[in-house]
Amino acid sequence: MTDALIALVALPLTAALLALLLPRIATALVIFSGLAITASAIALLYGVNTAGALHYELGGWTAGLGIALRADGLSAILLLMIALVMFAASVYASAYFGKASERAQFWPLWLLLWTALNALLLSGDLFNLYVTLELLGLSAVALAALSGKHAAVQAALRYLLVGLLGSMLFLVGVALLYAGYATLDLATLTQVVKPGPIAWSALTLMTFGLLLKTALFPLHFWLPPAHGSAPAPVSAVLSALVVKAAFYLVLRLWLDVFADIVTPTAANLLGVLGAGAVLWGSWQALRAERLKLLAAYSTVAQLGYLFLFFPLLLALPPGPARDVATGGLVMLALTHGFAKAGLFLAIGIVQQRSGHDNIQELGGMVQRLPLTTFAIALAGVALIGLPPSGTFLGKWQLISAAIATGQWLWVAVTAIGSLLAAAYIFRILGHAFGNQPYPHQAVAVAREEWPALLLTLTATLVLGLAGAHVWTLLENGS
Amino acid sequence: MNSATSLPLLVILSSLLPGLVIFFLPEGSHRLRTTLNLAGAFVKIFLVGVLIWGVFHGQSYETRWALAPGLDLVLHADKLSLLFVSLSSVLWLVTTIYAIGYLESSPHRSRFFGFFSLCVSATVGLALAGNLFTFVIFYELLTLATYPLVAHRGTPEAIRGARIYLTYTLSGGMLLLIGTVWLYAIVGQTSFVEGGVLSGLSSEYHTQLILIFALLIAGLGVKAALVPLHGWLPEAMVAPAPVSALLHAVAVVKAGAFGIVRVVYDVYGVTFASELGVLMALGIAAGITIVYGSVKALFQDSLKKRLAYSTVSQVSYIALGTAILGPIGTIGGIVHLVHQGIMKITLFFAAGNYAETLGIHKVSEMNGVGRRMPGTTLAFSIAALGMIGIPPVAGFISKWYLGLGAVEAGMAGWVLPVLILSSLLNAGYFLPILYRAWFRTPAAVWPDEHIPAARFETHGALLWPPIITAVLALAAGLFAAAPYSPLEWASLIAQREYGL
Amino acid sequence: MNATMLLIFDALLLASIIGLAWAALASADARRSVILFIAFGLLLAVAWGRLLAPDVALAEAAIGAGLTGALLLAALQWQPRKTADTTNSEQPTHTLLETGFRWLVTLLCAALAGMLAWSLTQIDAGTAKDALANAVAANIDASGVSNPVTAVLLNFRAYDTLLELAVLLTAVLGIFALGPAQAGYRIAGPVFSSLTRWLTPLLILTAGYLLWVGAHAPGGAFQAGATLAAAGVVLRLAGRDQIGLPRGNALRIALGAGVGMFLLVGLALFALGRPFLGYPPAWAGALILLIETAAMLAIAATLVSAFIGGQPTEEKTRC
Amino acid sequence: MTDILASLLIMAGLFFFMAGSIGLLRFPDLYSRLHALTKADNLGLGLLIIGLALHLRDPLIALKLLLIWLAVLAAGATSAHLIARHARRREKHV
Amino acid sequence: MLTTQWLYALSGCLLLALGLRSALLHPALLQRILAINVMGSGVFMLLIAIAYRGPGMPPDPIPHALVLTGIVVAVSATALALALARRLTREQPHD
Repeated sequence: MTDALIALVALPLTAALLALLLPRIATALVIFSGLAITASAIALLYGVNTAGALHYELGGWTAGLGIALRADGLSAILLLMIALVMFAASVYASAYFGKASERAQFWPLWLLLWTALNALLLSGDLFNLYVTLELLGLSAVALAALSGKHAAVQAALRYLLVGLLGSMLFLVGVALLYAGYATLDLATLTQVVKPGPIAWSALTLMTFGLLLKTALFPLHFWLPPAHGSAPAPVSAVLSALVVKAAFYLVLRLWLDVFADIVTPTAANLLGVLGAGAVLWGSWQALRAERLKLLAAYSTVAQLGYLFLFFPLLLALPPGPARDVATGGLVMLALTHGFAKAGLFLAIGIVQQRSGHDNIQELGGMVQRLPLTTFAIALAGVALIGLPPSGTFLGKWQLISAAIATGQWLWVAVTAIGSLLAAAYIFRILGHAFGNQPYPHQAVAVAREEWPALLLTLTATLVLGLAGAHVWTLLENGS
Repeated sequence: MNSATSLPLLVILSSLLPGLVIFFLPEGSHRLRTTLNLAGAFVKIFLVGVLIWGVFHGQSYETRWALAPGLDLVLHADKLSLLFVSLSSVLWLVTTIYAIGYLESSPHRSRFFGFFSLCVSATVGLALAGNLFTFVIFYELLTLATYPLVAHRGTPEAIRGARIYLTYTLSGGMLLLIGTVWLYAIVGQTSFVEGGVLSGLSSEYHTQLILIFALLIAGLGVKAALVPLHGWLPEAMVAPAPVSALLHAVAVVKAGAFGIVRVVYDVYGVTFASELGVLMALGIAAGITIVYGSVKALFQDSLKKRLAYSTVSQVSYIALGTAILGPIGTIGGIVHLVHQGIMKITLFFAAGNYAETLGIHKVSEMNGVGRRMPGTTLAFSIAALGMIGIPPVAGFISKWYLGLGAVEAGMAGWVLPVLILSSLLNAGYFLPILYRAWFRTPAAVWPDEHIPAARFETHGALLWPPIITAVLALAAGLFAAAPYSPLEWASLIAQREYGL
Repeated sequence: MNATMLLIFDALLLASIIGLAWAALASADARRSVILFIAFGLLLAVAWGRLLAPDVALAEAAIGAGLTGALLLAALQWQPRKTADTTNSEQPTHTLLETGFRWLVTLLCAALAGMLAWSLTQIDAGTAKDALANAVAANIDASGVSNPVTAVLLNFRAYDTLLELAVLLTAVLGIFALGPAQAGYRIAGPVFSSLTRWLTPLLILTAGYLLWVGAHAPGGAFQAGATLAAAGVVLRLAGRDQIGLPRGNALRIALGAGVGMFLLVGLALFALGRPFLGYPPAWAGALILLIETAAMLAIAATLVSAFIGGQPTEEKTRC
Repeated sequence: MTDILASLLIMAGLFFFMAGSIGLLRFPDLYSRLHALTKADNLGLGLLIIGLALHLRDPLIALKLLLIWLAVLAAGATSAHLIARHARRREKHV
Repeated sequence: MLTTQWLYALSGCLLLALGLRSALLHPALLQRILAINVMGSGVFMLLIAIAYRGPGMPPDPIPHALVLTGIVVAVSATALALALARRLTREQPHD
């Protein structure tokens, strides 16, 4: 079982090297390694589900002296999502990048990004997390700048500086913790960490750094340009996975490592920021001129929902009630991952077919690009949180927990946010349903359309109807 | 998976699967699409028949599927759901035939019929929902499935109408969702049970329960077009006639009304609800809506708009019935669920025929149309008379039971005036139409005649549906006492509700 | 040298370090900032030496000050000496809002420093501090090297180093994706050329020495790689475009060598039933040297490529 | 005995450094500054290194130190030359 | 903690704050990049001060290893940042 832990890091990294050395067969390489990685992710999930949380001590050195890889239900589920989304996006990218030279540059960086995501989710060591964060940041930036357009490079540079700032703050926290507790191993730290200035300042700094990276309002300023100007498959994984990785770390720190340190007040602060993200992000998405910007702002908003959970989880006593709510949180994260990735891929198709992504000029899209429009609509269903999407179940738990703990403000925010989401999604569909003649050549390649469609279907149907498994997995894997 | 657990699901799939297939059919394959549609419709009717027979013989059907801890998707066949299911599946068949004729040679039919089937599947699911959670799911799905139908023509007005429709229904859905979650937070997962499940709760919850009731009714009231939440309904008239027919008679409006019935009878329990004092509020809202709708209808020259406002008023009879404590009022409300459906769909079919055959959209253009289109006009007249409440058409039965129930419940003081006033108003806006249609001399040339009178006054596929439904409306009135008649089912339901 | 003198030395050193940092960041003139920053890096190296961290001191001097400096100086070519917004930002012509914002940020930073200082006071000189250091000391014999830092870098926390090499690779691939290398420099005059003629071999020699010595004394792959890169930088400055940096496939192999060797060893051991990256003690020394050699090449290739700012073109370029 | 000598040498070296730095700050034009800097520093470094070598009494280290001195000499000389030439060129152009 | 550790740790914090301030406020790109490097140096100084155990005592090697890694990561990031910045100016020369 623990072999899967190694495979999830070693496979993409090896593939990256091979793709670098053998650009000619890189595409095939990516597809095969993608399958292998997905298989290992499934194996890991299976292992975690049957045997509970897994860990692997690298080099055979006990965690602390050495570095340990760890996986529990949460990380295993997210790893599977990463594998599926990355794989779908890879298939899409193989058609998206027409020139061989483009692909030769793209694939190695792409696989390095994949490595970084997996490594981050698996890492059980504070400093190692810092390294994975940097690997993630740099590969993401390099990919975001790939188009070489002025706007893209500018956005990527800002993205890079913000990311570096974030990881620096994270690193200070790591240093503090090492100074205070002489360990970098998360599991050990969880045992020994005590309330006090060290823990508080460390948590503050790390959280702040991670919030920068996960673009929580009002630290989101860098996200829309970066996600809006990157190549479609890159935007997809940036929005669906990369910001989630940072969020995952916040979750880990707050709910596991620093569980005894965090206070409801602090959680409420996160909740307020989340609320701001939901409202501001949705509003900006509603006012966006271009599809990609709309999608990017909707990412800002959707991340806000995830942070609304913090005050709720802190208010619930540890136990079944909190676990159910946590499941809702994970469900939201998963659905958004799949839906947003699919949405960006679909937008990429629209952009390539019609040469623009101006929402005003989408008339007749539904006739000429029916599958793509359908994918966008499905993604929309998931983003709004309508049944049968997984988001619906997630939001249900969100509202339910808010009512149970009497925090009505979050109910209102969720309601308004969802309605705004409906507004910006159906703004697209309204134009798409218009019967103006669609002026552009509209043949879409199956290799492009199906990934988007399958991703959005996963978000709307699979996660919605098979959602119960997420909760059981989280329970068995803890 | 045996029939007891699979049948409700199959009833939904019988329209869902054809719908999904139809999406991927090329525009040209007209015959295959039609076959699929009709096959689905007939299979559904057959399955529903089996269900009715089974439930009548005490067999219980339930499909249960856990979506999340404490949240089960439950499809359950009880008497009330069967009443609504049979109504919608029969009317779906008729409407499908009608739509096939109506949309002949118009673009994007695959898309249309695909969403059409999804819409009916959602309605059926809503009817079979075994708990509020499931109900909410299908309630929202219904919204999603109808949006493309309303926006179907793609004209700016259509898009605008669809947007307004969506704004109303999604906001309503959100209220319904919050109310439901709140309820679950208090009592946990509860299925629909005759007589309700809340009466056991201690009194400290009562204020909360009243608020929740308000949320639920507000959410349902949007679709049920309770004043002042009715604004979307006239706007949604931009949809093609079969859609309007379906929206008004079976799907959307009826879903809201059905939901109100469910909440009052199977969640709160009518007795407990009246103890909470929420019934009275509901009744007054219904009364206002009845009168308001009729008055507005009086001043509409556009035929479809007039019918729309008449729907606003007529559907609230159902809400009114639920607001009346006592079996007879209950029967009146529930039976109207069916009667209004049959009669209203007839009216819309007829209106569609006028528009499609002669290009008549306004009441003022209907002079003498009865001679040009006798069959259609006859159907229209029967339904209209029924709406007014003239025996022996179905509408009379509803109003009679409502009135009787009001007297029995001692609410005669304000219910009877409402009933009488609205019946007068119904007469006020229907009789002039009948008069024009039959007795005025026709205009020299129809506004836009593009189906010449051949063997029939219009296409068979357009002519027969209204006639069939008109006959049904008559039959429901004439044979009200027969077994399996809507009235019989309604009284069975009422007996269970009041534990008689 | 008694304690007070040391204290004075520390105070002076730190004062100048902070002063240099301040000056470098306060200045609006890019060239000035860069030069001050390089000086800052060199003093840092002294500080690391003072704190008995010779490995870090070497790395700082070679990479932190040396190559970063070279990169920054190269950047000055296209950096405007004074950007327009810089000049007016120096004058106190801020709107009230801007001034307020500047003060807010300043206060926050001060608060940050204060918070850190406060938490540092809470660090009790318990024995727990040395737990890991002792663990390293206890296992050093099994690590295959006697220099504890190398042991940590390439054995106990080898995984970090693997990913770190991946970071380097990512950076250089990202740079390559941005376009071809800059044009080279003018061929240097006789004096400089003669310097390079014997400095380059010396640097290469030093690199080899650092690599070898790393096992038991300060030094190792990174310092060595940086020194090797320095040779490339010198040649580049001397106008030689063929700076010993391979082209095409060979370059790609060189860039990937570090990660590749690491993976190769790690996976081979894994296949042989040992833990991933778990060297058998008997072989540890040799394997580490193997990995370090590959890493050195990769680092040198990466840093030189970064310095010339892109994928070297096949044909010679002149400006 | 040697220690005293060593410290004296080191002191002297530091003095030259000081002088060089002062020259760098006080002298009017680039050439004289270069002059002061290179001369003083090379000499100062030399003295410093001899002092250290005496102090440590280890031939191997002494050798390394010598090597360092030579490298610095060469580098210093070359850079001074390059700077001076650059300045000359600029003057010509002006 | 020893006085020396104190001195250096505090200076580390100071450098961090300095760097952070300029990273947020400095208008010029190059200086912002420098500022982030200064921040890094501040953290490194903190780590190495933590590792210090007084004269003659062997310091804790782990922070040293971390800082080595950190330095390399920093130079990679700086190189990428400079390359991006160069691309920008190449696209759109300042004037």
